[in-house]
Amino acid sequence: MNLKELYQEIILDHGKNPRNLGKFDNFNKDAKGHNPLCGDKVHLFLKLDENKKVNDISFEGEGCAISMASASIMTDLMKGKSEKDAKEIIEKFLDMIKEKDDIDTKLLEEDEKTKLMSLGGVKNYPMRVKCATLSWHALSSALEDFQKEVTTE
Amino acid sequence: MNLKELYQEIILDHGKNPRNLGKFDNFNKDAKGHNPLCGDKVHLFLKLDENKKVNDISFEGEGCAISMASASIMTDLMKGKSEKDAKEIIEKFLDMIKEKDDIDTKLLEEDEKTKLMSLGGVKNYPMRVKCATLSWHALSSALEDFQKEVTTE
Amino acid sequence: MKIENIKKEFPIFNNKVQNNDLVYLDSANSSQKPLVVVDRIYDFYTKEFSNVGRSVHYLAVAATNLYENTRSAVQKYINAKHKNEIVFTKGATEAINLVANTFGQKYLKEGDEILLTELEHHSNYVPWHYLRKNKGIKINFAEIDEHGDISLEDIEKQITNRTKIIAITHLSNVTGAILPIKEITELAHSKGIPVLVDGCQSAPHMKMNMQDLDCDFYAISCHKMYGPTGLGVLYAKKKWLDDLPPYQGGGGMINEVKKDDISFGELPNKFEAGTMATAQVIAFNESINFLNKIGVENLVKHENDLLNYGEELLRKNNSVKLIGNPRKKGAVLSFTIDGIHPHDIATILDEDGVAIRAGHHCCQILHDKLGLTASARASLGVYNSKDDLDKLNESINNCKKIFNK
Amino acid sequence: MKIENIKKEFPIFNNKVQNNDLVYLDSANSSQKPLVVVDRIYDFYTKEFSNVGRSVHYLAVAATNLYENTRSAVQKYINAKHKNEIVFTKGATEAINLVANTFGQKYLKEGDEILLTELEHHSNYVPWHYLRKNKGIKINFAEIDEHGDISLEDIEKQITNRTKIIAITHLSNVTGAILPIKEITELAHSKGIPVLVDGCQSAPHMKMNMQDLDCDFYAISCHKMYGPTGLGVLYAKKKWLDDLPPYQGGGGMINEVKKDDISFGELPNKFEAGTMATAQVIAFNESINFLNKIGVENLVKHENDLLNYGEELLRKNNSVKLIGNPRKKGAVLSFTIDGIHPHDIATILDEDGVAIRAGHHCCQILHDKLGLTASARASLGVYNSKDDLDKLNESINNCKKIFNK
Ligand SMILES: Cc1ncc(COP(=O)(O)O)c(C=O)c1O
Ligand SMILES: Cc1ncc(COP(=O)(O)O)c(C=O)c1O
Repeated sequence: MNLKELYQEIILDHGKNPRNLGKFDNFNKDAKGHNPLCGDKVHLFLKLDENKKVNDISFEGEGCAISMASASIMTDLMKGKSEKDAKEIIEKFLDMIKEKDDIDTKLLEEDEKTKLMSLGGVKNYPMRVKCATLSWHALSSALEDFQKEVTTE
Repeated sequence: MNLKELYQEIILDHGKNPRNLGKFDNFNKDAKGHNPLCGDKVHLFLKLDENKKVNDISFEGEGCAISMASASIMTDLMKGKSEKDAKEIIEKFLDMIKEKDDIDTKLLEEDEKTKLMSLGGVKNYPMRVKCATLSWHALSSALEDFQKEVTTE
Repeated sequence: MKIENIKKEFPIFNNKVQNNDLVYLDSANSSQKPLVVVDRIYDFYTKEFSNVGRSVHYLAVAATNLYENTRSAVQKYINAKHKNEIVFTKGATEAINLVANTFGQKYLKEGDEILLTELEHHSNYVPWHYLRKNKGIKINFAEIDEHGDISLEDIEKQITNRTKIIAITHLSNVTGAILPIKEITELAHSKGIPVLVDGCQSAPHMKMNMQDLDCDFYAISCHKMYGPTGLGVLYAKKKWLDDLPPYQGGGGMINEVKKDDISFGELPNKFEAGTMATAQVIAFNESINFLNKIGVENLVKHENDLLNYGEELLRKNNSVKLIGNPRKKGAVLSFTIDGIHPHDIATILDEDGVAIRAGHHCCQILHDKLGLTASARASLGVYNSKDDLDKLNESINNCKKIFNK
Repeated sequence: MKIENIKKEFPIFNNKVQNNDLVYLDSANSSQKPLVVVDRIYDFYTKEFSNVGRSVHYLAVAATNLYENTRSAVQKYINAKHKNEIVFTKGATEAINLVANTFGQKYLKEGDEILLTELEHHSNYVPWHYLRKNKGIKINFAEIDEHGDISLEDIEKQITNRTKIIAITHLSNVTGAILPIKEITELAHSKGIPVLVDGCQSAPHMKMNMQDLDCDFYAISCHKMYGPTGLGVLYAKKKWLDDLPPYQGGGGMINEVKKDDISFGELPNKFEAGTMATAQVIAFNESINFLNKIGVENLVKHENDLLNYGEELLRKNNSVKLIGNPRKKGAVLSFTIDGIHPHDIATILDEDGVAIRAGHHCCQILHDKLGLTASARASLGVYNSKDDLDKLNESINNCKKIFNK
């Protein structure tokens, strides 16, 4: 049954106890994401160091288990990644969520991939894809220094 | 067949050669009628004498055979009628066009009634009822001294 | 027509949805359609189709008559005084936009005030917001009480001597609160203020009586009333329709057109520009027929029983919190579950075939006020049964299990 | 799909109308519907119905996908660059009102000029008239030549340095004139003027290519294009949809709603307020499918053959006068008969089962210019045959007989 795939233990866990929740002080990039349809919101904070590496990352937000878990897992594994690598991971993650069976990148460990793959269950729930991708789009726009709030519909 | 009833000789005749067409000089009442759907127009001129009798009546207008014939026949038989009688005839004519089988009034001769009854064929053509009644509504409003143009739709 | 058998009139329930029987609890969003309505559309298109009011040929005349018959049926159903007080629109949203736009054009200027409530659907707020932006008018909101309800007094408090129109919902699509429209209208009229009522949620569930309510405008959404999509009704008192300028311009609504000026047609044509939703209007007559056959009293009783049954079930289900406890309530059960986001609830319920809605239901202001970003909503239609509510409750329990609650 | 057999796809022709076979020559008013379209509506309502885009349950997701599929199908059919350039409206009339209203709000001020033509349908005049009345802008009309046609030069003559937008028909619903839109757009753009095209009559009969025409706005009426009533399409270049303010306000088109401000959603939602005509949009996909199966080239050829055949028949029929003899002509045969009023013609033809339209066809300015109060119009659809035109001609002869002509 699909629900089991969607609400795996790891998602319920991250959804209930999201890591990296809350704003930290010395961020130098941030971006907001909003899904007007369901009201899900995320505000992403990011500190890139002089080498363009993710020194710290966190988020504030409200939303369903999927969107909270996604933001939580994402922020966890972005720490220490270079801007370039972060962008590649975002791309590969979005590919996976939309169509691919796998996350096709060497930048992640197998267990990191497994964590991300646990979000792949949304594939069967088109309306929920936006929940899983909201924070990723926000991160992408923070890295691009977009001023505009990201909205997904 | 119904068409024969609708386009009787008398209607074709009055339609082609309408009596009382054109404006006369010393009218003291007038009113316009307009059917926005088909563009039919009539402008009615009326001279009531001091006894409120129809001294003269004519019309200008453009329209289908039915509306021209109706204006022609109407103006013909209104001559010499008192205002009160004219109003009754209008009422009875409209009753006949809408639902009645007959024109229920003593104010008209049998042959006048026959002429009017020839317009009764429109009963079977709901969209054409307005053609037959346009000039009658205009006369009614001229008698009432309405300022507003009559429109039928 | 027995209300217990009414589900049979709705063909959608003959189909499985993802291998489940459909438990449709999303009627506040849009109702399902009885077969008679769908059949009418089919027959009209396949046997009788023509455009309305423009040609003199047989099919056109017949279609025009059918179209106007629906106007009469609606007039009767909502007890409007004149047939010409019924204007067909593309939806309730358009109906409200029509009033906001034309009333705004003619009567509102900078500094004037409009009174809404915190319960309003975006469709009864955004159109007024345009006037705020373009004309500098002010919008006030009557505030909900702790029951998610609005009383006559809550309205009275917010009326000022600059209030030019009051626009309020009849039945809240979130808390289910039924507002005392008749009393509000009386109060407003005593101060010379017209009242627009958003009747989207009330029209399918309550007895309609325009002459008794005495409101100036009433907006109805046909697709929530067992009718086709793409159709709404604006009821407006004749004096307003005579008085207000036309809204959209196009064919069918004019009197005479010259290069330098245009004069407009009679009511209600003046407000029905362009080719209308002919088939939908004609089919809506069958929706009204269907409601008449059930009898609105039976419908109200049936839905009230369901509502009470559902409320009790959910109250007893711990960790479920009902939203709103108004004096009078209709057709809507909104709720949250501690620690489970409404979207997760909706997804899990859906897997059991239980269709509800999650989100802010186009009532963001109300959700802000309630301190929620979203809620779950089960809403009732005439085809629902206690069985459906039992299934809702079971599925909520399933949901709690998945989330270890 | 063989074009000779296409009539079979339209169930209406299986029925007698007043004991006659139906000869339907009123397609410019509204086209008949192929069975696939009617079936799609039926199936959607009876098996799949849900509102679009608002709930997360299965039926809602499915309906949303179907709805968006039609947007893609339309995009492809008219060769628009982006899917989001397709906005669904309640009709072409609303599409034009939307542009006039929002473009007018943002870009027009007193003394500015709008350029129309004498061929325009009321739906492409009245909305601009509102701006004349409310904003003091001026409306100029490009004048028809002796053929009832408008050339690039006729347009050029009327452009001034205050012209802010040009709004023109692609195919006249009276003279059948096909205007050189691409050239007009090129000229207009060279002067920085955007162009709105009223494509009501062209879309069902010509190959559509927005990127080639390069116009800024294009209005389509779905019910004239073998689709359901109550639906239209506004094509607008993305830059305009991004740039212009929203039109109607309501649910589904907002981003965030606060008590003191509102932000609007992305394209095309920004312009689709309230519950849309879900079933109609979904069914319109079948109309596009149907047209694609025929192949627009085959359709154009078929209708051209018919038009030529009909023109020749009527030319040879003395006392019949054709209206308009434009360089390029499509789908419409308007005419008068000496001494017989168009309404009498239409009534008599109707009795023979021949459905045409009589009146000014919502083109009063054109009729004034032609010195007519009304005309008769036979218009073509894909289901017509030479046989239908023969019957038209016979019935015209019958008409002449009754009037002793
Ligand atoms: C040329 C033209 N423009 C505009 C319209 C208006 O289209 P609709 O009535 O579908 O809104 C029509 C049809 O009535 C038309 O023929
Ligand atoms: C209370 C209320 N008002 C207005 C609307 C808007 O109606 P529609 O979307 O049919 O235009 C709705 C439904 O969405 C509603 O529930």
